[in-house]
Amino acid sequence: MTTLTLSRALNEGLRKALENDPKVLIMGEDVGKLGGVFRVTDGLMKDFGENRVIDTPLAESGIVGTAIGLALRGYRPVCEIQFDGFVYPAVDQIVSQLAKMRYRSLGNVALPVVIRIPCGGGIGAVEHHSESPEVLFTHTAGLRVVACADAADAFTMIQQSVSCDDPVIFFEPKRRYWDKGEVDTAAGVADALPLDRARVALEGADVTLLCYGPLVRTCLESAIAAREDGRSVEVVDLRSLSPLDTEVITASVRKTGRCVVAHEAPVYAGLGAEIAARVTEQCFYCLEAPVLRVGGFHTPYPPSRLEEHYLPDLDRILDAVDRTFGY
Amino acid sequence: MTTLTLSRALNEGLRKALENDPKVLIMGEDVGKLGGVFRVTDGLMKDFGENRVIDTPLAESGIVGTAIGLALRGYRPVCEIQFDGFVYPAVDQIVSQLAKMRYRSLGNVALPVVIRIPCGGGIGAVEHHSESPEVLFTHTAGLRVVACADAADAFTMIQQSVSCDDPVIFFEPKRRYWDKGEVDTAAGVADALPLDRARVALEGADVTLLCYGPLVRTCLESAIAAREDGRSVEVVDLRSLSPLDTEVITASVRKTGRCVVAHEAPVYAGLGAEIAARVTEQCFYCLEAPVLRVGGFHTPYPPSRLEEHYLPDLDRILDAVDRTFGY
Amino acid sequence: MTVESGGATTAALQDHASQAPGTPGTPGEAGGLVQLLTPEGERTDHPGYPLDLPAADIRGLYRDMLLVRRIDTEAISLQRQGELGIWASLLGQEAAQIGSARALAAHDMVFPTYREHGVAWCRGIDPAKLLELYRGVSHGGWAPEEHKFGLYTIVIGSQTLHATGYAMGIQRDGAVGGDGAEAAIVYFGDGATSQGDVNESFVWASVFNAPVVFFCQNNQWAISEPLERQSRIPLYQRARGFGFPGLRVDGNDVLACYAVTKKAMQAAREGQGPTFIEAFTYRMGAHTTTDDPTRYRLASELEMWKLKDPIERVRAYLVRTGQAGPEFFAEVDAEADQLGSRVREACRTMSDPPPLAIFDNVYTEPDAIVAAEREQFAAYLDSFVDGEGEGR
Amino acid sequence: MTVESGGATTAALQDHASQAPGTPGTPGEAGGLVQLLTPEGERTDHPGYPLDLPAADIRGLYRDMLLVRRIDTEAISLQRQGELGIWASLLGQEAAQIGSARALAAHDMVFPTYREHGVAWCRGIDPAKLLELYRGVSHGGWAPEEHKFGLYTIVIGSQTLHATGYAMGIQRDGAVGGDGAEAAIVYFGDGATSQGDVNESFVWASVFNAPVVFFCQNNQWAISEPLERQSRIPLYQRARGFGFPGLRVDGNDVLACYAVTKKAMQAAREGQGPTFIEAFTYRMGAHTTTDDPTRYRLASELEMWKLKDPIERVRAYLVRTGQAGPEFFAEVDAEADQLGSRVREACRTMSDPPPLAIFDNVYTEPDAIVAAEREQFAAYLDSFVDGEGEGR
Ligand SMILES: Cc1ncc(C[n+]2csc(CCOP(=O)(O)OP(=O)(O)O)c2C)c(N)n1
Ligand SMILES: Cc1ncc(C[n+]2csc(CCOP(=O)(O)OP(=O)(O)O)c2C)c(N)n1
Ligand SMILES: [Mg+2]
Ligand SMILES: [Mg+2]
Repeated sequence: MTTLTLSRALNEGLRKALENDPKVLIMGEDVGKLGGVFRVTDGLMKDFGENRVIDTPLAESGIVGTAIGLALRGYRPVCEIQFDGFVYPAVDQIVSQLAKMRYRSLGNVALPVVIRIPCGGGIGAVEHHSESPEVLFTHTAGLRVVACADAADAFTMIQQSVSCDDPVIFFEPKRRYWDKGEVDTAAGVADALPLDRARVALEGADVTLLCYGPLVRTCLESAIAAREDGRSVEVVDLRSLSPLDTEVITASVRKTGRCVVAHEAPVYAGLGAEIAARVTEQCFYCLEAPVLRVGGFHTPYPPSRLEEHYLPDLDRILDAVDRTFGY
Repeated sequence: MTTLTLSRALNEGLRKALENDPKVLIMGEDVGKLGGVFRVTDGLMKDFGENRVIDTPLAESGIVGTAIGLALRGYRPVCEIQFDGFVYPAVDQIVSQLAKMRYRSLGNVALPVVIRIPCGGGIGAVEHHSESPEVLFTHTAGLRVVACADAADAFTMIQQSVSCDDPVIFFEPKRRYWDKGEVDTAAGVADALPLDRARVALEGADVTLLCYGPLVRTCLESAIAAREDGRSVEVVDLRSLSPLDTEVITASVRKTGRCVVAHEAPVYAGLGAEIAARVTEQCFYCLEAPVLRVGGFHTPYPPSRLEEHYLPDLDRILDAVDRTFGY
Repeated sequence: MTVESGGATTAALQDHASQAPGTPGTPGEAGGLVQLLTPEGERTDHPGYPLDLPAADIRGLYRDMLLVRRIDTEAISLQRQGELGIWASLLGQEAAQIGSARALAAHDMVFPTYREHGVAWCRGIDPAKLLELYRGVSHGGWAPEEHKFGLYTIVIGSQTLHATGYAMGIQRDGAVGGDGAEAAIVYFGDGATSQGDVNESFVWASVFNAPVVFFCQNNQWAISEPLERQSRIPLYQRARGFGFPGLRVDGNDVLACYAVTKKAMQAAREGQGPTFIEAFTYRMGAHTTTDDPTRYRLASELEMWKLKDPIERVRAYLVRTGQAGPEFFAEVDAEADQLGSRVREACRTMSDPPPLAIFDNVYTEPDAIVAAEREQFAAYLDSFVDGEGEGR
Repeated sequence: MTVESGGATTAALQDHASQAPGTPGTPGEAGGLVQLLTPEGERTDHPGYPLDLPAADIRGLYRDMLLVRRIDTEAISLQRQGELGIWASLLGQEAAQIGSARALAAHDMVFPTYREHGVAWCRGIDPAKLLELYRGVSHGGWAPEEHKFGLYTIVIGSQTLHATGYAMGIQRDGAVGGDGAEAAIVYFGDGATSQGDVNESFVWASVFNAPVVFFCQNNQWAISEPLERQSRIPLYQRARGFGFPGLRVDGNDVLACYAVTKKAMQAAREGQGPTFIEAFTYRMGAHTTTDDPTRYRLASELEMWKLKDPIERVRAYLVRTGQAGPEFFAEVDAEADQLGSRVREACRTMSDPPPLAIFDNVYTEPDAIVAAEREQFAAYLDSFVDGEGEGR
């Protein structure tokens, strides 16, 4: 076991992927010499050369579009989108090409492309650098959508994503890049929890808290704080946003009878809606209260001096937890 | 009252808008001489000239981006996106610019831009011509999202959208373009139902059927068929998808105790999820069954010979209605 | 039923185009139109593109063009009869497509739009596959690598980036320069040149010096919009703004299209990077079968272009030079008739996929959402008793 | 607190650039770099750009550059002290920004990126507004039409389309040609030229002959990526691929930047359409305060560019020609000191918006979702008793 930051764990995971398969490529803006603005690809160009670690022109549609071409040629490109808010120019290539080409080809084509997106707020950034666009990709069939929350998962999930034959949208919680965790860099990924499974991050009995990415830590902290009020909160780290691991989710909610979903993305038409609707449908008779959602507001992401109010924090999450006991 | 097709009603509505305000412009691919591939803008270039009805280069980001510039100059552009599947190249301009610029400017800027999108399937088209991308826009604060379902609403709602000072994403149910309805073209829009209100399209007592756009007609047909089984179905045409008219919705569900949402878009992470989650939260004690959703599958839109199976039809909607009575 | 396609007939053509040195496209850059066969069927020379094709090959090109035109005619009438949902006609663009496609090596990779039926033919794609798409039975469904022919792409311009990425893959495979070198070619229209993606692909191809040829069929129209809505200068000049050569070729001259493509592909394979070819041609039919061009263009324009018909001029040339006689033409016509009826038959006997095929090939590995929806839908279908018409 | 900005000082400069006839950019097209003042501060002539500015104006340009550099220095140190979240320095680009911005007429419209602090200064934007943005107090928030200066745009390239659309609005207002004619100018970087949007804006501007000037500050870097990652030919040549003139100007020469912009704007206003100006300059600082350029570029490169400092050469010129003496320089330095401390003070005394401001200005008319969320959040905030630190 080694102690690594989440960012470093991703770096090690990518390094493993590059070592294990000569077809794996890294591409994006500033991923080479600079090692990415978050240093996730630090040193990779030096060690694997410019043919495998590609500093691209500044155009996200171009990045994804050429990655598709490289995948058609047998490569496994891992694209970095520098910040969440810059994935939008690539949406057409992702939604209409990357996600649909396997279907269009009747299975004759596989596109093992990973799109890494540092996501979410909380780092005091300027506009467009704190977005949470996941629901758009979960709504798009043909894509797998995952979010890692800690260093250990970062290390394994990025490797699993690279070896997955489907396109994977890989969300990285940017404000957790510097969080440290224990990682077994010697372990292979064969025995790891599969990419499409959720994980009970903390067991509890009274209420289920569903979360992913940057809010997993916040939810764990909320759960610990809730103990003081005598509440036992079960925290589930979803990990996979498409597909959802409904087994783990419904097992938890059947046990607790109450459920809160938290994400940074705006609540309105966000992924929490899907989770709430699904949980309600599948656990209708077990629910003591409606599934409540905590998330961003129906506003653009505010200037960073206001983000502490915008982002679901311990208090707002516990407020929702409390409200589920009001029914 | 005149009998008009939905497409013609839009044409008349646009004509009114062009007449009433010299700042209104029409722009898009083939909207001029051709009058649009669905003839919605037929004759407008001839009558209002090339300065006001603009055949643009073939690039959707360019259409929306230049429309924003025109709006900044005081114009009110109405953009046509030729088919739903071609809105994706414009997503960045819509999500990061059109939706956010008012917020960014602290209210110093208004962007009265309408983006018309013929949407949905059922016309036997090739790939990318049958998409239902509404959830992406409803998730984006700063946009109003509406869908018309019949000729009368088409006529008034397009005019209301043009005079709205916020950007409006205007969905047109393409397979209903040729449906006829009574339209009072002499009436102004001042007394019309506001753009953000839902409408009870058919009253009923046992179950609420929520729908919009192309499925309103299907749902009405379903409700009539359900009468044979002795079921009284209330059909609500949502009209506005962002914001939702929760008053009308919850009033209906409180009355009936059962609710089904239908849309053509894939169910997974679709707008139906938001509606289900919201209804459940607000009507928790009144619900006899979970809110059920009927919609497209978590697959790309299939080849058109399969679309009758993919699209929610009378049978699938009634199947869901039946299931709500199984709880 | 399977209809044979033209794939097998190409080999003979591979090695005749001469490999004149120099930057591809220089003549075009100078403003000229590369032409080797006049509308009247007279052979002309072009210093940059010496070409000496044996008679058999020219007859082969004629045959290809005639056959794909027949497929096209047949498809249009099938659409009229309700057998196809829609059809995008290649009428008038046969020379651009056959000339360029026959200039490719077997291992070169092609990225088409939705109108490249002639190119598809040359890559051995069964015409029935194209009908499947336009009938709504599939979204394409062939295996790109098997035919070295990508899937039809409907979103305008997207495939230019795929081609460029693919070409970067060729580079990484060390397949540039030397024996067995490869290149990619991507087809797109005049309208497509306005799309961001297409211009981004120019940036990429240029910056990475990728072995890709941009083959733009300027058929003068993007549905109802004339070229002036996309550019105020000739399209081939776009390339120079990105630092690579562009040229204009007579797109109705199959020999010229063959020669310029051959040279540009060779340059790409040798590591000289991308070339932009503007094939100046004309969409003689409607945009698709649902379009009505009389709303936006004059009949006289079409009449003018009919005089430049790509097939007629080859026929005239073959006749004049005695390289083909009535027998040959009768043979090809007969072949076309046969092909036509086979295409028609293939279309008529095509069966729809079963409903549950909706759920196939979304993912490579099983997906929980798809699996659950599939299961629920299967049960729903099963709930209908026979005769209600919903059975799988 | 409000800090004065440079808006008021521009008028004097408006009418000195001579209006030589001919296509703007022709000299640049020929491959040259338009330069009117050498790095050593020697005045040179350029046939396409005769310029005869009075001493007061040149001193004004010097003053502008010095003051905006001071704002920049101040902002960097404010960021280091934790007062700003981030800052994008204009160090090295003062001439490109001041020269071009002072060449504009008051009614011309400007579309900036996030680095145009010098242009903002000339348009009368209070520097405190820029600090607000980089401190995270607002996303900009000024009134574009009031200053004829659009909002800072962070998504690379988006604003090029806005500018082009705006210019099409100018055309529709009949404000091209004649008295009071208007034009738009849009700023963007070398990296931005790769974006689809930027190239689409070239298509639009060209096809509609829109009165817009594309002002590209080629500062050689897009974060860590050198120009070669965006283009293999000089950027100004991009324009010719779209059918309008492009030229390269010494971006560290304030006089040349002034002259070429003046001429290009005039051409746009007169109905001659767009011009692309590549201002060849250098980003002397880091990309932003969070960047570490030592990871990707050599110190020697910076040293070389220091010799071409845009401010130094004007100072040298003013001194050598006796157009300014020590007193003037001392005065400007004192003014800069004052400005610096006022900027600092403005930043330090800036207050955060109240939490409920999150919900303001999303829509023009009340929105049910926003209203409900606002209400719920207000109640939530109220639920905290005093002292828990969550109050509004
Ligand atoms: C992104 C996108 N926008 C719009 C369309 C609708 N559309 C289909 S073909 C076409 C015109 C294409 O013109 P061109 O590129 O010249 O090709 P051609 O059809 O003439 O072969 C348009 C606008 C589309 N398919 N994709
Ligand atoms: C669409 C988009 N992608 C990526 C970024 C992140 N980013 C910010 S600045 C920058 C480099 C811009 O380079 P250039 O256009 O040369 O402008 P400069 O910063 O040099 O002034 C990048 C990649 C962004 N802001 N927008
Ligand atoms: Mg065309
Ligand atoms: Mg730069």
